[in-house]
Amino acid sequence: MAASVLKKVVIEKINEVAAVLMQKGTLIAPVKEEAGANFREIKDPKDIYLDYYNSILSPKMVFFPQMEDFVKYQLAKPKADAKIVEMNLKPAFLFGVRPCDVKSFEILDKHFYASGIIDTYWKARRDNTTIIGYAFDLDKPVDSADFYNTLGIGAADPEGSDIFIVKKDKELLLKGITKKGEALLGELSMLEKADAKDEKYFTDYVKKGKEKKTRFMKVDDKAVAKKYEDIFENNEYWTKMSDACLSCGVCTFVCPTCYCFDICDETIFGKGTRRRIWDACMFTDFTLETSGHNPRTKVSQRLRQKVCHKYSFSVRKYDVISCVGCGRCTRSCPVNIDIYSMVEEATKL
Amino acid sequence: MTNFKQIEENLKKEAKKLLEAGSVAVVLAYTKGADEKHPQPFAAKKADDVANIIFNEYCNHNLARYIVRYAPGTKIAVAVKAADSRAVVVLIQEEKIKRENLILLGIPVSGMKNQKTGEIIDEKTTGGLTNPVVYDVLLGEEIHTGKPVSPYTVLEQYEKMDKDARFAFWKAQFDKCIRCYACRKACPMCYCDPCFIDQTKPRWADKSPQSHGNLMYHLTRFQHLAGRCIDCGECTRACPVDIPLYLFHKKVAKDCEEMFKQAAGMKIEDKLVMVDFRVEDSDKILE
Amino acid sequence: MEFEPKILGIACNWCTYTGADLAGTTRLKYPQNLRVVRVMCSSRINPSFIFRAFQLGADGVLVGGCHPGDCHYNTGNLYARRRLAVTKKILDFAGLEPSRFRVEWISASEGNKFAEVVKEFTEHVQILGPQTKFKIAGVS
Amino acid sequence: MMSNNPYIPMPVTITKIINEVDTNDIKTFRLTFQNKEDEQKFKYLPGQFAELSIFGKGESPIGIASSPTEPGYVEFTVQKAGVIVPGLVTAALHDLEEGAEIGMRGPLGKSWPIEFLEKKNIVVVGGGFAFTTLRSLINYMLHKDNRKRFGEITVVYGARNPGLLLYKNELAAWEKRDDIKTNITVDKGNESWKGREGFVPNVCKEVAPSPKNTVAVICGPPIMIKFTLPVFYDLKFAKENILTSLEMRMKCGIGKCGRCNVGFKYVCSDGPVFSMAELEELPRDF
Amino acid sequence: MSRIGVFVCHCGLNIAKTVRVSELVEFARTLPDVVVAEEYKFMCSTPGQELIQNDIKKYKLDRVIVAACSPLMHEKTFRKVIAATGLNQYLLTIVNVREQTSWVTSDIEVGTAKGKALINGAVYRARLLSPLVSRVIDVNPDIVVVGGGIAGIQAALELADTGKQVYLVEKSPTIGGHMAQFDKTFPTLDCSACILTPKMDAVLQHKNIKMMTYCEVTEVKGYVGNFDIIVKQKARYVDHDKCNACLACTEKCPGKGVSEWDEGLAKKKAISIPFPQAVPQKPVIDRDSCTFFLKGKCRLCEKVCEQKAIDFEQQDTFVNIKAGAIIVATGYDLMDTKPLVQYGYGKLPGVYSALEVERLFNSAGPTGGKVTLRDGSEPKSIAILHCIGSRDKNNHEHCSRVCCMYSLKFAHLFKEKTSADVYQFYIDMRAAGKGYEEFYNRIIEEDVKFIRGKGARITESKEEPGRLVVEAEDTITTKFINLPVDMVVLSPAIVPRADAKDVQRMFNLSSDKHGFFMERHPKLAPLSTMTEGVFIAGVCQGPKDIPDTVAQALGAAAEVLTIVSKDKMELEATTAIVNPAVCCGCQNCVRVCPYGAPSFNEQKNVCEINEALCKGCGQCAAACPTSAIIARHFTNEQVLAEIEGLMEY
Repeated sequence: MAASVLKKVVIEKINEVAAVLMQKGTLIAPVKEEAGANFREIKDPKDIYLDYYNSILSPKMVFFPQMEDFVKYQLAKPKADAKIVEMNLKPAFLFGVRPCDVKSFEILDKHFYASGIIDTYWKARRDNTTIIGYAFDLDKPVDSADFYNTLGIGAADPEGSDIFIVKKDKELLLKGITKKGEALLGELSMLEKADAKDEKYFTDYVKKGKEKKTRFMKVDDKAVAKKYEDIFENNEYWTKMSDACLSCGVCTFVCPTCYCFDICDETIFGKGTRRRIWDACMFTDFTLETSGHNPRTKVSQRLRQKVCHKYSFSVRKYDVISCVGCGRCTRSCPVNIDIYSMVEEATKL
Repeated sequence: MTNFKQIEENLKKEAKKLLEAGSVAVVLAYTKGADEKHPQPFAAKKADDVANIIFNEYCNHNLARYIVRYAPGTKIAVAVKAADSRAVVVLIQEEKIKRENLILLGIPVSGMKNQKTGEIIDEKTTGGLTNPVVYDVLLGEEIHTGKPVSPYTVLEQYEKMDKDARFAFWKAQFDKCIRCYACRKACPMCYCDPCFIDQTKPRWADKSPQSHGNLMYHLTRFQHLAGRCIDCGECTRACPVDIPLYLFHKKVAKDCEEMFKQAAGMKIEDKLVMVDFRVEDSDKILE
Repeated sequence: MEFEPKILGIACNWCTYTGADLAGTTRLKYPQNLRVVRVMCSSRINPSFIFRAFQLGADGVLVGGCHPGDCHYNTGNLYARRRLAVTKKILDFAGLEPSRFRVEWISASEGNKFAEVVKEFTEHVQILGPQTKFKIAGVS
Repeated sequence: MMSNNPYIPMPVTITKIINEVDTNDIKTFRLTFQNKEDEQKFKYLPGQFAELSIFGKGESPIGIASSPTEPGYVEFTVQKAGVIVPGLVTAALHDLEEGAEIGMRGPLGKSWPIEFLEKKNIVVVGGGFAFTTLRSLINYMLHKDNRKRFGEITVVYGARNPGLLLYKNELAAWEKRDDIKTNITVDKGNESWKGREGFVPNVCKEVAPSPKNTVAVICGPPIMIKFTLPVFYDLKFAKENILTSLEMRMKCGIGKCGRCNVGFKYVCSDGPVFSMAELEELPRDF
Repeated sequence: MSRIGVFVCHCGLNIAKTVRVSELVEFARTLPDVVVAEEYKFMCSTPGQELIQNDIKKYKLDRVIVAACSPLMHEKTFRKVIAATGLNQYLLTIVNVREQTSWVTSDIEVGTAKGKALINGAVYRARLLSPLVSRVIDVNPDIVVVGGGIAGIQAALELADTGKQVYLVEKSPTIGGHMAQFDKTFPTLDCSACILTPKMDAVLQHKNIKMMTYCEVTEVKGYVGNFDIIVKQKARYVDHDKCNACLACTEKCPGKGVSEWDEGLAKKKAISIPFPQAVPQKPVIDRDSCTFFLKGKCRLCEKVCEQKAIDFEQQDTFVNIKAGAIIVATGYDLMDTKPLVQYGYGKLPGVYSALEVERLFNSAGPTGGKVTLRDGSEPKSIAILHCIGSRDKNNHEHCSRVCCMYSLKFAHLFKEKTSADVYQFYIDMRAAGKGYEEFYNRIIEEDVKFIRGKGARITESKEEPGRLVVEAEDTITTKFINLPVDMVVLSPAIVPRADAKDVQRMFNLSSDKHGFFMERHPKLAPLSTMTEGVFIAGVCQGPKDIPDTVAQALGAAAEVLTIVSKDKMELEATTAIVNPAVCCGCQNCVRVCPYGAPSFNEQKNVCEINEALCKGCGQCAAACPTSAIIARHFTNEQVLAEIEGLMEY
């Protein structure tokens, strides 16, 4: 890492960086919206909103958009015409992702990419994208919902990003983390070379990031996975946990590591698209079979599926807890259900 | 201004009494979530659970939502604010629950706050009503702020809008929708399982979150809630992308009140306006 | 070329559909922009049919039922009146011109009225111009 | 990239449709490949399934009923799903005629563990409509090149009435062979029924296979499974030696969409074939 | 997936003149699932029908679309055509290219374009049609007639004569109803008893009629063809099987009650028959006036009864009846005019209501047919006041229809039986019946005085105590009148029975705003009700005279026969059903259905539809928020698809 390049730029000049990236391909960065920040494709560099805490929807939507078209078809005589929808990707730059979200990409990689059949769409988008991570602002308080420390993630962890940014007063320090990132930094001529003080600032910032405290409990992957296997049929716990749960899909839709989807054919006037869209294990019809049988009719069963999937099944299948402690589900939950408290309570059982 | 501490005490006392006596199977109230500022709905089932009950200015959630979750005939006590009580009234009218199976612990409220912004939301909730419209026990003094508010004033600016502008406004709002369905799940009146939007035969709207499917979902939901929406604002509060659904519901409620001379959930004896008619209904309502 | 709107009609079997037939038997002429779906009673009309019709590109929707009190099923149109009144308010607040949606009571003997209403409504929709607000983008 | 896209169906033609039962709601569809490459790539074993696809309706996962020993085509036996409101895809399939083109993705999932079954005696127990992948297995084992690889083969197959038995001609053919013991039963016979009457679990009890070096492969409606398993436990079959195939709502079929997730398994990609020992490890959530 | 055939008719030039038929055919051929499209000059002709039938076979069609005249014209014809080939008749779709296309345009471009859109819509819809099979149910041939007045009697006799078993349920101890109270009937002035009592007797004698007097229906379940009715037999305290109608009991009985039969003008014994010609001729004990029931001892009747028929221990019993159809003929009440204090009824002894006067005229009545006032004197002048409580927006808006005529009859009878002056106070004379105007003219000639003006008030005369003064405005002379008379007869509004609401609920009838039972259609189904298999006759449906009542009774009997004369009946196939998997139990369907077809199953928390009651209007389907209700042949899917198809072109 010592050999890697560190560059810097004054914040005002970020527009210029953006302009170059937009020329090279698609730039995706946080923008301010009514309800808060979200990652969107940037059309005007002025829209980039670097003063954000974290986005409402997780940046997984860049690789796993809520809607992905597979095939376009037309019902015709004598048979339907079908055409595969080509992705025609331009290089993409995902700018300003927080460390915990960067971690979520690694987790999803294990699912979509590194085991079993490769999901071509995820892979194509992932391969095509340069991730420019962005440390949390250590001068600002952490949100009470966050608990990424619990999952071993620091506020300024550069791992997983191709380029990692920390803020230094009115400047941004940009560090190339991977070859891909370094190469990109080399192409951005408006960046200045950083000096040794900047180097130290960057290294210290990453270190300080480790000390920045979110909610924390000691969680051992294997132990918590086992715990949830043990209490899987503990109805009292699950009922208590789900008494308030509305069984809506907010938590799963904002979650950076939820990946369930549905495949559906949508047709109008005989022309249609087969596409996948996000689905959620919290929806009643998620496991409803055509026969009418539904193994998960109760809210408690659905909530159990969600929590166990993240903290137990994922550990056993992919060797990782499928949660990064970003706090989105807790922040977005209409009834303030908090997965951290849930796990905390489980570990006490 | 509600004395929240006092209400909390009374609520605990009543809940404890009811649970100890076994007169109810569950008391629907609030407990703390991640912290006190983030309370969550709570189902106290044992006298011991009562210690966890809280009540503060952030306890906005409409508890009527949870009643239909229990088997018919279950005796339930519910802490009801004005909005919750109106929802309970509609549920009784719609025969989803029986009055005799409910014990309503009424809470007069003033000074309720939005958890995200901290702003006082009394006037924005259920037409500014402070006292529950029906209850068995009132856990505090009735509150009369003396400031009658029209629940519909907020609509004026939208009603005044030019149609095209209004369409543009709503299109932008509905386009944000990610179809997480938190609105329908938070709504105390949306007890349908499954919702029309989950049907495959027919598929009323595409499931993908595009303009047209979103529009169909929301408009149909407004239609389904016509004459039933009690203006608690839960849909809007639940929405992760801040679509001001309450405005539309309010507008439909206003129209229904004007046409059918009745606001939803005010009196148990009222008829359900959308599954009722008067011979003397005028064709004017169609104009 | 003059704008030729697409108008969906939904007519109850007993009154309006029969009235429409009567307009035909008496050879009344009216604009042919209307395509009628027959249902048994105006109360069969699910409000979402109306929303859907506009999404599919209808420039206007005309619902026809028996006169209140004359419903073949006694009270169907009285329920329908309330339901569709709400639908109209919803369309209005959503920003669609509410006059694109019309409910008319036309009896089996009112072939004349049927032709009149269709003519008048078609002309009205023609003036309003194409309905693009609800129409699903990118479909013919 | 798109050539390896696991979500894109290959085009196949329906070349034969057989109406299997009196109630006309179960049909067997024979599909042939339109592209030679597809056919060559489609290497499957009994117990696997494929997603049948009709544009405008969607996809439906169906177990493969033919055996890989029958080259040139793949067969699926499809029941029209749903009671009052029929399933979109299965109903549409039933409306199709020979010559129609549909889509197919697969083969998907794990097969019956052929290597594990080799050199062992096999008891195949099936009930009603859930006999399709068992038929594939039996035909596979009975093939002249394969028969020697397996020990004794015993079949217990039952249906509610004679009209609801699948593959009637094949059943008759098996009954005539001496390298397979075929026990066909119906819950209730009719005038022309000369065979056995009785429930599958009872027949299993009567047949009473020895657990020694024997594997039981069981598929059927939940109620049949519920009463058949104890019979085999009583006969001292080890849980590792009782295999079944799970039903769960599936979409993608390749372990990505999360729908069929039970515990740390995806039924579509880690199953649908499981031994009772494996199932015991999973939470009871299916 | 479907195999659709499209057949376009020229209808000579009727269609072809403004619609290019061959272009429609070409167009249809391009549509997915359309296997064949053909045209023909007259599709409804035999060769046209054969063309369709041959194509169904040749192309193995499973859906047929006929583009021709209105479905109201030939849908039935074409349904038969395709049914003859074995294809389910509901797999037919008619496209209306004549009445609603070719005939209403003169522009062939426009007509052709519309025709295409309509055919496209039909193809979209046809794909989703399902075969429907009408359910066939067994029909119980027995009939229940509720109400033993002239309507019930007439209907029962008529039905019994066809060999059907009839149960005639009557609330009071005798059949006969109001008509049995009358003396003469207008306009013919024939004696009411003379025409009614033979019929009453015929009921008693008829082997196919089970007469159930002193009975009330308490519960009705089931549906057309299969009603389950529970009838309460009120305790009579007399075993009618033993009683030989000697009436020795009545003679000895010391108990005195009020005779409802004589409108309270006379007393009756506690054990008695209502009037001498009552059917049955067997007494019942009135608990309210029976000395034993009041004081605990007496039982004189028991002592005198040789048959040992008296049974003070008797209890109400309940009988179950199964029937295929029901006629409700429960009649009417006269409005209680006491609340109209201005007329002094109940306070001024000289004020009588119309039915009381009927009893005064009747030779079996309290005065033996003599018209006397309560003090026994003969009135010298009599005023008859029309429209008391009817045609009155403050009371009953409706016209009671028979008052004008019976008031004329009263005038005649007064003239005949007394020498009094008779005055009629009327708003309008309504004499719209056969022979009525003639009767009116005859009465005018009988020196009856007609004053056009509604009686406003009756007071006691100050000048002549005991006499009455009628106050009214003569609207012809516009003068106020104060007319002294001895007797005033009020013609009160005819109103529904006091318990009409209960009856309505029990039989699932609807009522008009006055409370009279509603017919299914005011013109085309005047005797049917919203409940299939339940018919109404007589005044319970609205005020009417005896001839109309009898006509309705006969009509209702004929309607009933169409049901019970077959042992099976086919139910409507296009009914609604509930898909319980998606029903949320909101009960909207229960609330909106005019026929009571849906009901809520509390155990399963879902609604269910009784197909036998469903008429297929589909309004439950529109009220159902979850789309759980499938309105067959007009399902959400089918309608949506048709809309999509129509909007595509």
